[in-house]
Amino acid sequence: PANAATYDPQCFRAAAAAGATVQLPAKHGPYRIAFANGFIGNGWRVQMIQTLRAYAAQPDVAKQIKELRIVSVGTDVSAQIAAMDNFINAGFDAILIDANSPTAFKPVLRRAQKAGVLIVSFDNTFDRTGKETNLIQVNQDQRAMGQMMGDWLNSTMKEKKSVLEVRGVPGNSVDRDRHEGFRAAMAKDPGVQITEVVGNWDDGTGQKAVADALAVHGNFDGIYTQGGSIGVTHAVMDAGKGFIPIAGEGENGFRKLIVAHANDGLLGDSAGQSPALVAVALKAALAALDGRALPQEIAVPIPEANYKTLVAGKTYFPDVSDTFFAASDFPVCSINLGAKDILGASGK
Amino acid sequence: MNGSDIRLFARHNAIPLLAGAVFAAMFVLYLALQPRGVTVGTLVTASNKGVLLALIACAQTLPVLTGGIDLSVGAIAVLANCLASTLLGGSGLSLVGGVAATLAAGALAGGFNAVAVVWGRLQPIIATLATSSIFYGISLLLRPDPGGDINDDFASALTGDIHGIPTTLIILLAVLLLFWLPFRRTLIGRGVYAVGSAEAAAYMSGVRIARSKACAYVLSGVLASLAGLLLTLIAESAQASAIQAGDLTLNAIAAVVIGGTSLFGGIGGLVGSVIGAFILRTIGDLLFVLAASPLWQPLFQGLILLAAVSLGAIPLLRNRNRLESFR
Amino acid sequence: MSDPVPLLELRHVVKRYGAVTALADGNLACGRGSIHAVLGENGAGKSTLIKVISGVVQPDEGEMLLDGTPVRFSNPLDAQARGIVCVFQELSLIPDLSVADNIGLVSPPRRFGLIDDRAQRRRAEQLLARVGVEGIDPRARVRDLPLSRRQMVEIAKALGRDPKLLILDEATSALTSEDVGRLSDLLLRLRREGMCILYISHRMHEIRALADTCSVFTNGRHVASFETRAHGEDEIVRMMIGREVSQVFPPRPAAPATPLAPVLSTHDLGWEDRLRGISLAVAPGEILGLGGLDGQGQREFLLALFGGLGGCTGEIRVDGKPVTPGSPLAAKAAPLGIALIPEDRKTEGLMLAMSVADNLTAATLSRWRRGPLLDRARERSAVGDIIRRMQIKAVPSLPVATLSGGNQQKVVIGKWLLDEPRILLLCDPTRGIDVGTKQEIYRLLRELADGGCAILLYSTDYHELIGLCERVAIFYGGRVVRTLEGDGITEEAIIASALDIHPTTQPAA
Amino acid sequence: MSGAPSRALATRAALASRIDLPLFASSLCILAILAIGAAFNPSVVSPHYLIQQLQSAAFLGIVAFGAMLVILLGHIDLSVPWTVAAAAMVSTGLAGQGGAGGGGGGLLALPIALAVGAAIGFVNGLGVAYLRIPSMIFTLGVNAVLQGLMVLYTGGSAPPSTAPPIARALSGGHLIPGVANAIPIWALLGVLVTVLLRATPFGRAVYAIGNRERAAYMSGMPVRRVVLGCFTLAGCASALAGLLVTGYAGKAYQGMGDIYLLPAIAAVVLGGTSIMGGRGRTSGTVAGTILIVLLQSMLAVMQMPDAGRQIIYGMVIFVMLLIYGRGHVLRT
Ligand SMILES: Nc1ncnc2c1ncn2[C@@H]1O[C@H](COP(=O)(O)OP(=O)(O)OP(=O)(O)O)[C@@H](O)[C@H]1O
Ligand SMILES: Nc1ncnc2c1ncn2[C@@H]1O[C@H](COP(=O)(O)OP(=O)(O)OP(=O)(O)O)[C@@H](O)[C@H]1O
Ligand SMILES: [Mg+2]
Ligand SMILES: [Mg+2]
Repeated sequence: PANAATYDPQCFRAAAAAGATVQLPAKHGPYRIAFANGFIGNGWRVQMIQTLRAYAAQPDVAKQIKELRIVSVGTDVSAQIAAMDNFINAGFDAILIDANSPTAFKPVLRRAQKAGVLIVSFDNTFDRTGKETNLIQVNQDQRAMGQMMGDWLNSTMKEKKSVLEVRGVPGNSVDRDRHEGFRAAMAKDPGVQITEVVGNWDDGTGQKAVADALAVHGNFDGIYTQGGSIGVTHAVMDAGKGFIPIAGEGENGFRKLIVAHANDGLLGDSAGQSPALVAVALKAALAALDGRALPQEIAVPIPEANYKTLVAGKTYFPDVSDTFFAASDFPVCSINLGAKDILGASGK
Repeated sequence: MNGSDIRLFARHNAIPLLAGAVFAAMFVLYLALQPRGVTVGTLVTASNKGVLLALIACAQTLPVLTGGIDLSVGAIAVLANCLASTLLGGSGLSLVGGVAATLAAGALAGGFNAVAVVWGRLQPIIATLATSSIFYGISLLLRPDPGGDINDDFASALTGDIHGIPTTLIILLAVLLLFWLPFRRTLIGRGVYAVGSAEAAAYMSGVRIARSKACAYVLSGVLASLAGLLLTLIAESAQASAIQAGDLTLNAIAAVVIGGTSLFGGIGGLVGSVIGAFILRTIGDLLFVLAASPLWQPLFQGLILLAAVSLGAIPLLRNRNRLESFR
Repeated sequence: MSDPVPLLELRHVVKRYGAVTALADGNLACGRGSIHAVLGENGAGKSTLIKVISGVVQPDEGEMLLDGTPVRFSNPLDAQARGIVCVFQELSLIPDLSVADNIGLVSPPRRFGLIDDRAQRRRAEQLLARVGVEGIDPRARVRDLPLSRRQMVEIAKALGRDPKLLILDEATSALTSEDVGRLSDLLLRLRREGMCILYISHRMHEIRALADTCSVFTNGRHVASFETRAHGEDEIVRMMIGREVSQVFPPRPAAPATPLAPVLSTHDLGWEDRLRGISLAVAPGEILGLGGLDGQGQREFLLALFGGLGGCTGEIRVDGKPVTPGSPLAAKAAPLGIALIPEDRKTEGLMLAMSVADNLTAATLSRWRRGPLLDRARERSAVGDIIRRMQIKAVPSLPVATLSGGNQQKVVIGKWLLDEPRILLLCDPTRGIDVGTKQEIYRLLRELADGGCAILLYSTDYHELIGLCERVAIFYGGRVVRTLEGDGITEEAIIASALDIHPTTQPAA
Repeated sequence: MSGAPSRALATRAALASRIDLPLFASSLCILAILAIGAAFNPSVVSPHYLIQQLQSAAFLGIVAFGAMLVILLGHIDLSVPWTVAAAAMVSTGLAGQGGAGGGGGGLLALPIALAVGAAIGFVNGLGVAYLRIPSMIFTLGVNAVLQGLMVLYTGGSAPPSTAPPIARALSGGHLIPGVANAIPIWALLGVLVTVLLRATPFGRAVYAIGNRERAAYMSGMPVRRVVLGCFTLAGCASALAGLLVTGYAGKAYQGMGDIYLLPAIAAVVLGGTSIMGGRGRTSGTVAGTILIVLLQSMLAVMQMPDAGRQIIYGMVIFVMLLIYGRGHVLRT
């Protein structure tokens, strides 16, 4: 029932039909928005921050924002909690967060709630307790993503005897969710033997792990990798045993490889976490501050493209760096940022 | 204290005093730039994250004073974090038991390091590198997925304030006053310095070397687990994160050096390391109040860290006897 | 032996290090109220004997009796508990702790289980006064004290443990004659109070002045024990090294008819508050002595010449041209050709774990190069030559740590001889070296000087200055207070100038 | 000293130098790992798998050579992660496909990478040798600064990151059929490092400084320049590894160096180099590298859960160190 009542359901789609909604007393803009980022030392995070700044600079968004303050605190959980406390103490209206831990923010969420500050978490979101009234979470459904990749592999693999699963960083909730979704999809066909290696979402690590697995286990019928897809693809190419279907992340370079080798048998599916999630999060924050009702758990559509559907300049960019994450826009949310907009954001 | 006492004290504690002044300046600047003025909340926030790193830095200081190093302090804190997250759900006695068990686990981990370094005669830097891997593995076993159930009244009380004074700051002061000051004046405590300064001479003099060294590692484990406990209370949960462990370990080493403890052992102390930890934490706070451009922040942080650790080089640059700068 | 039951008795004690037998047959008996000297060449096993007695190492065979009952110590603490306290040759002070902390290191006065700082400082003051060095501030860091002060602190520390048996292993090697005098008085007083003292030194005159009995060791074996007066100095030396040491110092050559132009001179050289306007000159073939109390700037002076000190004022001239050596590297290089034999061979002279050969060629690596690579064959033959020339008892491929102190010192000197320096600076080169080796070193220095090398020699042993030098510059408070020449170099003159007393009987030089 | 004990000492030393315990022990351990792996899955001893391990070992091994130079001095270089990444990213950015110097197969990438690595190492060396800041902490700071610079670099311009052809050729090409070029490059570097350490004045100075820096200085060795040189070479080694990894993975990216720091140090130490400096050999480092790579790979191949992998990895290093420690006690 929630869906019908919430604002812009096209963009802000509830993750679960019966999920909770959030509606705050309307405030008057322009607003002071903060972003408590954690780690910044990888391409995804840098692109995400660039996307945020590019989106916030768009005229109709910019006029709703009085101040946008961004800090990156590194990987330490306590530092990120402190950054949020600082923002709360400094009287910001809403805080965006890409959390270092799914569980560590319960206390600071309570404090935010007391202070009437809206929290919008995205990408690495929280495990909710159910009591939060000031929290909106924006994410792609990680479990669904894993499941989607599993289903795609199931439908694409020629034979279905053995599959290689390349996992992410151990102990991380995204890794857990995608893994569970993937396994749920694969469980439909109990005959498949799944081999698991850890790739840490890193190209070098993933490539080594896949190369070793290929050398020791012979060939696989398909691979699902949560990240480091370029490295994984190179491992398959280096093994010289021919291409197999690979379901991977959203790196531009992976998509370029798929396009280049689709005819040789590299059947690839690419779906991944979009750095533009941050723009959806900002949009949601502004809407909620305006007093609109939003689902508490917003499931952003998963930007998926496979060897049949990839389009140059739209879902992949031949002239742009491999490390760019190609899924950079969400048309349903009127977030239409191309590679140019994002890469130009540092000009200011 | 008369004049010459003060002069001697200043000469022997030049770096910690300098670091203290730097910290005071940074923190005053931070408070002055607070958009909404200084509140108890501001202080509690600064204290909570500062004390966490300060405790790890204290844990790191003891082995460093013996001339060793403990690269597993972060992993022990994470291990304690994971363990505590399963033990601190109850109330009353079970809470006390949970705290005790966590600290005991820290002591055990520290004891393992002690055995390796003291009786196994392994080089501390590499032995603790190996044990940190082991401790992290155990953390993953204890908590394969992030989570945990913590008594939130207990957590709020310990991460809040008492009459406007942050509770964590009181805990830190208690560690310094009730543990460190007396410890330095025990035979074992002085042994820690003696061993770090000149191990062979200490042995010849009849200092109980093994006992002092072992004690340094065990106490380091306890302090690290105290930090892990605090992390559990701040986050009301746990995550077996190798990154977090590495981050804490390296920051702690930086804090120790900034605080004037010599990495060669024998010189320094917990107070300096605490100041060093607070300096490191204030860097991030300053970037916040100064609203630095997000892409420039990591570079600023790195440069300030580099500058801060270079403070320790000033006395050496002044040194006119060139020999002194070669070991 | 007059005492029926000696305080300490060792019977046929053996100590092996792997294949090396450091102590083959250690026998010793010493009673209360006596000073017992242990004599022997470098490597004779004296230190090993001491280490066994004081619990640093455990003997492989033999027995040790304390008050007639067999004992076995598993560490130094055990021995200390039984009243055996040792002042080790390698100092056992903790550089980063204060003097008071060091003196009270293991058994400080305590209150409520914690160390009582004030009481500890008082006790340190008392003990320092007892050894006669009231001037040392008990709060000062040991690191900041000169070596000679540290040795006095070390002795005070040992006394603080109320020893029944006090062992001094070359504890006087770095002391100035003034300190030695004070220490002798103290030791004689302690003997009267009933303490037993084991005294190891390579300085014969000290032993003659102090010891009641002597035990001589060679090659790890006890060869004789006797009343000190029973044998003359020459006899004792013969027992130690198995040959005659006829003339300790080589004869001085006649002074050249026309004085040569100085190769090295300093003009008003200053550094911090340790060197104040030093002007000295040394000519080729000359051995210029630096004397005075320890720590009056002699070391700093040599270090300044060798490029070890930054921010010097004044001028250094080599061959009349002003130079500013910025590092030892610059000092040793071609136009200057300076070499320094440093004070502490273990930390400044040698890479202990590296081989004798590698140490010997460490200062001259660029000489053994062919193209970018080292010419091993040439290097090896140079090492062989220098080992033969200096009679170093060593296997070139073994770590230099396995050599006895005297041979280690020869390696340090040999390293610089390979560089054929024009100017040789020596900082107390015979510290802890036995008579025989000393003699060889003296002969070598004279040989070098005759070959045209200019030598500056700092020594804490004034016999050396008297025996070797043409001129001796006496340092006091960072200045040269007097320069003694020729026959004016006497014990009395050196001591008087060292204390900056101006004797009226002698006109100033 | 009499003749007999010195002869005995000489034989003992000769024996000790002939049986290099760390090399011996790590080789045994490598064989044991292979045997256990083969029992689990026979294809582990296939030439294909083994050559693949050697290729991975080459990347780590090149970093480890650099780490060894620095560790022999008694120092440590914690800036490896971002030196690897920075050299790779800057060189691909400038000379990769689409970069300014992209012509000619991106040949310029090699000199650019080496120059970046050398510059970083030079800065490390300046801080350690001239400012006398402890290397552990100075290189840590430099690592943080490099991270900041790379965030700015990628954020500011999104430089090209596709591996230039020269990187692909260096790392994955096959001059010797069936053997990736990275392996002969590693071997060649091994020979060069051995010659540098064993047969040049520079190498002798490295050991001397590691043994006792002050004595080396007082012997008139160019201590600071040697320290500077070692850090610079270490920077070059990391940079070369960065370029090879770029060629292997097909792109340069942030964080690509993270997995090399601690394993490189572990490899050096398992190879018998004393972490305090002054003692160690190239052959040991090679063995240590292979041991680490094989252990990591085998644990992954055997489907060991991550907790178990961490514990076993730590335990193996631990036990090996204990064995070396015992050997050392026996020798002295
Ligand atoms: N740790 C050791 N390892 C091997 N050999 C040793 C060791 N310590 C001593 N030795 C051997 O024992 C012999 C005796 O050494 P010791 O130190 O007792 O001589 P010393 O009489 O004190 O000489 P010096 O006059 O130089 O002090 C040495 O020649 C050496 O060969
Ligand atoms: N590792 C070793 N192997 C063999 N012999 C050793 C070893 N270490 C020390 N020694 C021997 O131990 C003896 C004592 O060593 P030490 O370091 O005490 O020299 P030293 O007594 O200071 O020399 P000196 O008294 O002449 O100054 C030396 O004579 C040396 O031969
Ligand atoms: Mg001796
Ligand atoms: Mg000796």
